[in-house]
Amino acid sequence: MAERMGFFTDTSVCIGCKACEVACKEWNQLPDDGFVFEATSYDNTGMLGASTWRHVAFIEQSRPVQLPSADDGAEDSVDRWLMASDVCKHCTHAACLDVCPTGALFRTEFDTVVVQSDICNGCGYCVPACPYGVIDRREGDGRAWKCTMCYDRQLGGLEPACAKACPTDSIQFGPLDELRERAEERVARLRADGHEEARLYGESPSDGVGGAGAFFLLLDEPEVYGLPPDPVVTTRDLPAMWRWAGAAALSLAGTVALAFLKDGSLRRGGRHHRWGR
Amino acid sequence: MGQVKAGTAVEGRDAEFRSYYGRPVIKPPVWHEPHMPTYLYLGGMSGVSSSIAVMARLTGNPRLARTARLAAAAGASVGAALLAAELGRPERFLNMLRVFKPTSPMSVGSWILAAQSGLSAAAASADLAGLLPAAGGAARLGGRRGAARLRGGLGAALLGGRRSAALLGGGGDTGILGVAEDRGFLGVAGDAALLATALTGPLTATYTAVLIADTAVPAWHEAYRELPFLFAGSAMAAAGAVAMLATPRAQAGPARAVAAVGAVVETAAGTLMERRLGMVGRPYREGRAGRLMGTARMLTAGGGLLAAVAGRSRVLTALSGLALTAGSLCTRFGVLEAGRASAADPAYTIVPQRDRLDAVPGEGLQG
Amino acid sequence: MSGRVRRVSSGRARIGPASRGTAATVARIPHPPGIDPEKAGMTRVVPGSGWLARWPVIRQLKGEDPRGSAARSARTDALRPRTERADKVARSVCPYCAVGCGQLVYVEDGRVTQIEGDPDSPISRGRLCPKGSASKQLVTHPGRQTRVLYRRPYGTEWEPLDLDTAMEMIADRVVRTRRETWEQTCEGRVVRRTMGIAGLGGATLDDEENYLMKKLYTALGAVQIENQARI
Amino acid sequence: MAECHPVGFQWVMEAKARGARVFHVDPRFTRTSALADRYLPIRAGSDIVLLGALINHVLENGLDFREYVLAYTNAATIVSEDFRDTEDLDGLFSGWDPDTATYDPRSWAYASTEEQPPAEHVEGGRRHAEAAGPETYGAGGAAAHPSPQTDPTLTHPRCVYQILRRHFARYTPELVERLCGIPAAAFAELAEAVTANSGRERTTAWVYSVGWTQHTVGAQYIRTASILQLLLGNMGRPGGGIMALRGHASIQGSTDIPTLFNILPGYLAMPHAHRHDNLEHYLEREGGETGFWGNRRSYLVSLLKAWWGEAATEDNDYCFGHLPRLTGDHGHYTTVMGQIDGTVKGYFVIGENPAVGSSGGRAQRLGLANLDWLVVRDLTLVETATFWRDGPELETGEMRTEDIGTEVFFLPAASHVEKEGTFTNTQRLLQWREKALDPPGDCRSDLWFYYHLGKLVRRRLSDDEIDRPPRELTWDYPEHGAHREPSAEAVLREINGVGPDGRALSSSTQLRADGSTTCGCWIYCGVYADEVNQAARRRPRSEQDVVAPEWGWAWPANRRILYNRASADPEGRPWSERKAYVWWDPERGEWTGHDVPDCEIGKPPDYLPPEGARAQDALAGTDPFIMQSDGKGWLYVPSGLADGPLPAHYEPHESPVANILYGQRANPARRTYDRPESPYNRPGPLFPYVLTTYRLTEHHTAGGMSRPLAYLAELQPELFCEMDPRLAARLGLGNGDWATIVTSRTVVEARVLVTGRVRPLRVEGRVIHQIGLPYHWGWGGGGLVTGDVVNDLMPLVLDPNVYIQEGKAMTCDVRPGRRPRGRALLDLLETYRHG
Repeated sequence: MAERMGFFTDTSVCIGCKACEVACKEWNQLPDDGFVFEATSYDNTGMLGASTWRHVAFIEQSRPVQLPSADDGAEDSVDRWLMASDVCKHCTHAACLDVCPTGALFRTEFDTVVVQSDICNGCGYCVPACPYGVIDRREGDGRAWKCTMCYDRQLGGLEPACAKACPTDSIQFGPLDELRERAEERVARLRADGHEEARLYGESPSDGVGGAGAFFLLLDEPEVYGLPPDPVVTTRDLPAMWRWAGAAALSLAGTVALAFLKDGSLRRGGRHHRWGR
Repeated sequence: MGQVKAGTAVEGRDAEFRSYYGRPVIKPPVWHEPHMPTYLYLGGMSGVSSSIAVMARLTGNPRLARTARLAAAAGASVGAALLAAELGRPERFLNMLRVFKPTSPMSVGSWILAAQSGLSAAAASADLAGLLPAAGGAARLGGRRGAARLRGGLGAALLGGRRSAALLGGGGDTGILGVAEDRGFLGVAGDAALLATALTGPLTATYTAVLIADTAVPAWHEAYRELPFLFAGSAMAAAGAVAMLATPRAQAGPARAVAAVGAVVETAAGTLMERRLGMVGRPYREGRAGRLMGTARMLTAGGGLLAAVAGRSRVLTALSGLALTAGSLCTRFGVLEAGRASAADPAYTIVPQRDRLDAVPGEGLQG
Repeated sequence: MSGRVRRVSSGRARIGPASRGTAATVARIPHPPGIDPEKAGMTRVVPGSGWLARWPVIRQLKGEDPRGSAARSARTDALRPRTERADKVARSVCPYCAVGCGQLVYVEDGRVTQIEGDPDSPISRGRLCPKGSASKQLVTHPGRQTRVLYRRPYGTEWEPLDLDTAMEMIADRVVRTRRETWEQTCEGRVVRRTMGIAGLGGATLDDEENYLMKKLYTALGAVQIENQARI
Repeated sequence: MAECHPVGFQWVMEAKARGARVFHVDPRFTRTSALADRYLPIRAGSDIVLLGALINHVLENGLDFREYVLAYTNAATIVSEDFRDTEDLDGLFSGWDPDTATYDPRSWAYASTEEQPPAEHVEGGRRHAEAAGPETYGAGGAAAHPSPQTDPTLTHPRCVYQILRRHFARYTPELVERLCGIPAAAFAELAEAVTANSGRERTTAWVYSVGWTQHTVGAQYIRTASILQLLLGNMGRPGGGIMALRGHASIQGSTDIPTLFNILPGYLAMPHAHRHDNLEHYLEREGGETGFWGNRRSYLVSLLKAWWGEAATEDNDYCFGHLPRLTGDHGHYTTVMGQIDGTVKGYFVIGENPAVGSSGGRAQRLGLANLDWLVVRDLTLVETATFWRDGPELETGEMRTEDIGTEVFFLPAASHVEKEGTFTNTQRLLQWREKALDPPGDCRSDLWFYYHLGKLVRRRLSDDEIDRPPRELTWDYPEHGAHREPSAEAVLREINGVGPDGRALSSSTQLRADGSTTCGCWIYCGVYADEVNQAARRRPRSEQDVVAPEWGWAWPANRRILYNRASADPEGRPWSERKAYVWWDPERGEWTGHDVPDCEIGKPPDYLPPEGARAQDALAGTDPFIMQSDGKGWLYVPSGLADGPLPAHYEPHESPVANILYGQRANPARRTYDRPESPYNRPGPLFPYVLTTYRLTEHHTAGGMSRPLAYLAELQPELFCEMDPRLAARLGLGNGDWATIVTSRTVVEARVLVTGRVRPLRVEGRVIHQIGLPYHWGWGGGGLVTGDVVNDLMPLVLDPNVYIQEGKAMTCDVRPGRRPRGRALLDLLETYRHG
């Protein structure tokens, strides 16, 4: 296993240019997502999906603005425009990978999570399993798709297309440990500069997915960006689920058996049916 | 409806919460109607039918055993076909057996279903073959003898646990070997297969609860305790209904019992689930899912009550069986729809997570 | 294990050999230096590798990780960046805005297979905006016109036209219009020009192209020669 | 900048990370604002007020970099006593002629010295105003006395410094608040930051794009910034300057080697029929004898030799007579009027889409429809090629396909990877592109097209006198490949120039006026030095310093920062260690540093020009602005501008507010067209809102290179109109609804994007709502997405210096709902034009 590679997306320097979205599509030869005006700031992509592996969110925010001359609209005035490029988190404990029945999803030597398009049979199970709503099945194609962190490029020693294109280095690619250190420094710097709201998202190995391979520096609560505030890999509860299901299965078997036993019909032919009168 | 601004607080289901233009955080399940819910129904029905068949075989109720064998086989094979059709790439259905992944309920389920459909088909084929004039007598004879031999194993099975399940297999083998001489190979193999479904049947009926609970869909995941019982109850009701509909009333007593108990279990589990889930359980009570679940509740309760008295008349049997079947189907459609609705509304994802974070300061995000 | 996969530690990967050198043929390198494919877990030779032996469940039973190596397909094992197959890499410049970002244009079998930033550029450091990142689509998109079209006066439809014929026809019209509209004098002063021919150029023209345009137009006496730079 | 030059913006982010403060001034809160430290909303069209107030702040508080100002600018120069300021004449400068609506600039000149009459080369009247416009001077600058009267104490009432003080005295923070809508506190913060960050140790840079140029006072916007930067000592120094962010890959190159009517390559003026009878006459009148423009004879003769080769001799003025003559404005919009009037018969449109991309698209299309023939070369079928079958005038019934007589040739073009050649980027950097592959089908480079067209035309020439210029033209370039592509390198070498020895020249200082050298563009001389394509250099950035001199080639002489002599003090020492860039090395007796010094390398700082010196010899060792005839940065422009020696705030041609500074409302010298194709919005309540237009990151200009691309089109699929929530509420519009935007030119519809990023501003006590429209859409053009043409809304009104249209500030009305179709659209328009 090589070193674990990851993305650190520093949204505090994102300019919302969407180069990541396009560079990703060019490299991975993804289809377009349709041409729909969403009227959600400058975001006409909406969310990550089968054909969108990078998605730039745009959030217009108003804070109290003291503009004496503009008092006739100050309360509506946007003075903060958050932009953030979302991507597959390549979780340490990846639900999509856990639940994939075919092995199409697998963990690479870079500790990333990748779908093998020649294997995926489009069962769709990974889709609702992902706590971030990343992976999706492509209409017409039938298979599930998501960010591969440009696995093929990494195999050639290249960085992923989005990180390479990113004009302001908002998307950084590298060994995860290095990125985490860099991110800590960045947060400290931002806070020192008065940005108390700066925080990391997904970098902690103790979170519900065991830490993300792609983590973020955010300037507001995660849900503002469309991210779940406290995601948990669904398979964390899987042993319990099996126990409950096992209990149910046994109860079922027992109940059925009981239905026959109580019927007193261990005798051959069973003529007297207690429930049958 | 007006545009929801990004990042601004929105009046949510139970609390104010912030979201990204009201967009869902997670993806809704891609599974289609009627494929998936119908499969859930058929799988449950097949699984419990297998149990009924085994018990009927053991207790010497061949008529009921036959019905149940056939129902189990039909349910499993049609269900498997529906699942294949549900795939984005149906021609790659076999990839389901490419690996065995305990972390994937669908992988586990695929192996279970493969076993269940194969075994139940074998059991049913053997039984049907026994109807042929030449094999008939032998099969019937073998059936009786075999039943006696099987009791040992069954007892072990009732003790519960994995070890006894293994014992059951062993017991089965001996049983089959034991009767090998005095009945046709077909019959023996069929019985062996049937016996094996004593294991795969209940699993088939309940693994689907894990299948949907093991997702990020709040209404499913949070319900992982009750869902297996809900599904088990629903499956019992469904299988009992089919069995009593297709079996002469005189032999259908256990089926009616199974159906009635199933209805009780289903109703109880459903009620418990919705109560415990609280806000996340709302999708089960609202909208299309709510209507489906409500209808299911009525049909199941009615069908269950009728099942208790259905032995008295053909009409009652028919009413009860149909109500239970419809109820079970409604439950499956309702659960699917509730999952979809809970995935589509970011409140169900965000509010509980936010509450969790707020309840434990210092946990989760730093900052 | 470090060293087998090239570390990309700065957040900016060092690009492979393709970026160096001029637009010359790039050697086809099966694996980049530093990666031992076997040890990096990229290929797995299963003993007695028939179809069945490669069936992942079998590999799983032999102890491979069903969520990792056992699950890999042959296609996955063979995966490489397609830029490694390029016959040629041209060093180019983005055609959109005037920042002048460096681009590397990868060509394989006479087709552009990728355009991405040139990390050597002191201007762009390998980065591209969405338009620059879409450059390959600019060159290869299906809506691009590759044939001459002709609309005759008062015509209602396009007609096909041979390129050479079109050039001859255009030359005829230039010469004719120039003669017909020639102005030797204007307001009593010598002007030696034609006001009958005008030109408007975009600002994505090469300097050399602008030069020939200006030279030819001026020699023909056309003065209404304008450019996006005015707009 | 983040919106339209995202990759360039990385350096702003880099600077910010290193402590730079970033202010963003824009009518809208854009992606740039989002990353800036401070965002200042401004009413479109009021920038001179803001910049003027900054100048006033500097002057009144004595914050100018006095040593720099004294040594390097014309602050001390005494101006003619005939000069009258806008303060004296209520918005007009002296010399205004109301009959011709032009200025006679004679009174703007420097005070005369005894030996020399004032403004010797300046003519008066209308011709001059035309001439002062784009068709003369190029960028050569007007003549001014090399050593005029000065007052180094800066106290003389007629010295430039005092004139500036008086001129800008009323540009106060209060005025900024009243006219721009920028609160005084925000202004104070900006003023403090700009001045505190200027001086010996620090520099401030300004960055602009067409938000400054597309105004009737566009050139004066840049002038205002220049004055501020000169006063603060921010020109010619690292981290300083005024950066024009240009919007097209080689728009700088298209200006240097112009396909522009008024200039020849290297900013030499096109000859004018009424000013230039012959070469001598031309050289005499086109600027001063001093400074580097004093060598213009060498530049022009070398150009003529490059073009007409052996035919160009001293006896025939080097074929100067072959050059056609101008008689006035022959710019883009005037050409369109010529098309409508039928004087323009044939039109080449090369990689351009005026039917969508130019102002007042309806006039453009009327012009196209009245041509005899039209050649369009592009990658896709742009609207200019297809107007006859699907233009908006067909929908309204104003045109019918069957009635349009224009013969149209569409020739597909080669893309940037299918040909080789140079782009000149926004920093004057020439970068050679290698060819990746051959173009498909009939696609050819424009080089191919013009070369072969030239050959075909020359084959058709007669022995007539009028055919001499094309007949004698040098037109032999090596051809290669199956398509017989001419060699772009050979063309570049011709541009570079060749010496008497037949070798490529390495510097423009080698150019001779005796016909022994050739040079197609003197400022590009050196790009092929040593017979090496210097623009193709690609030494990786990791292997050189931050100046990266071995990546491409920057004109002139591979200098990366112009006028960098000013980065050192008059004695030639860096102003500070921090800001050291080039400096005089007394031991070696030459200039040295990180960049190519922008002065004669061996000229010591203490050099004083002898009496009667010419060209560069007339510049002192302390003069950094070597293209100016006096070597000084001009705070005050004694000649060369059509609309005054100083910037004054004028309202846009169409503005909802009066000009409270002067009785003169708009720029008096602005160019308007009094024609039915060019109607203007009448002032008043009919058009209550301010409209500004702009680009989005996801698209490119009129969309020809972005709308057909799925990956870009999906990101911004529809034309939208940004408006503030208050206006939206007043109009009953919700986010995502349709709105109709009306000017007297046309009516367009757009989806509504309600956003607090657009702020209503309180201007002159009134709340002014601004709306914004990106202009990337058209009805066709091979686009995957379509939309109405925003540029159709714009008025045909131009800056008088450069004839660029006012596209950034105009008035409009907004109506809820979609626009009417067909005839009803014209009816609605009528109500706005006359109702």
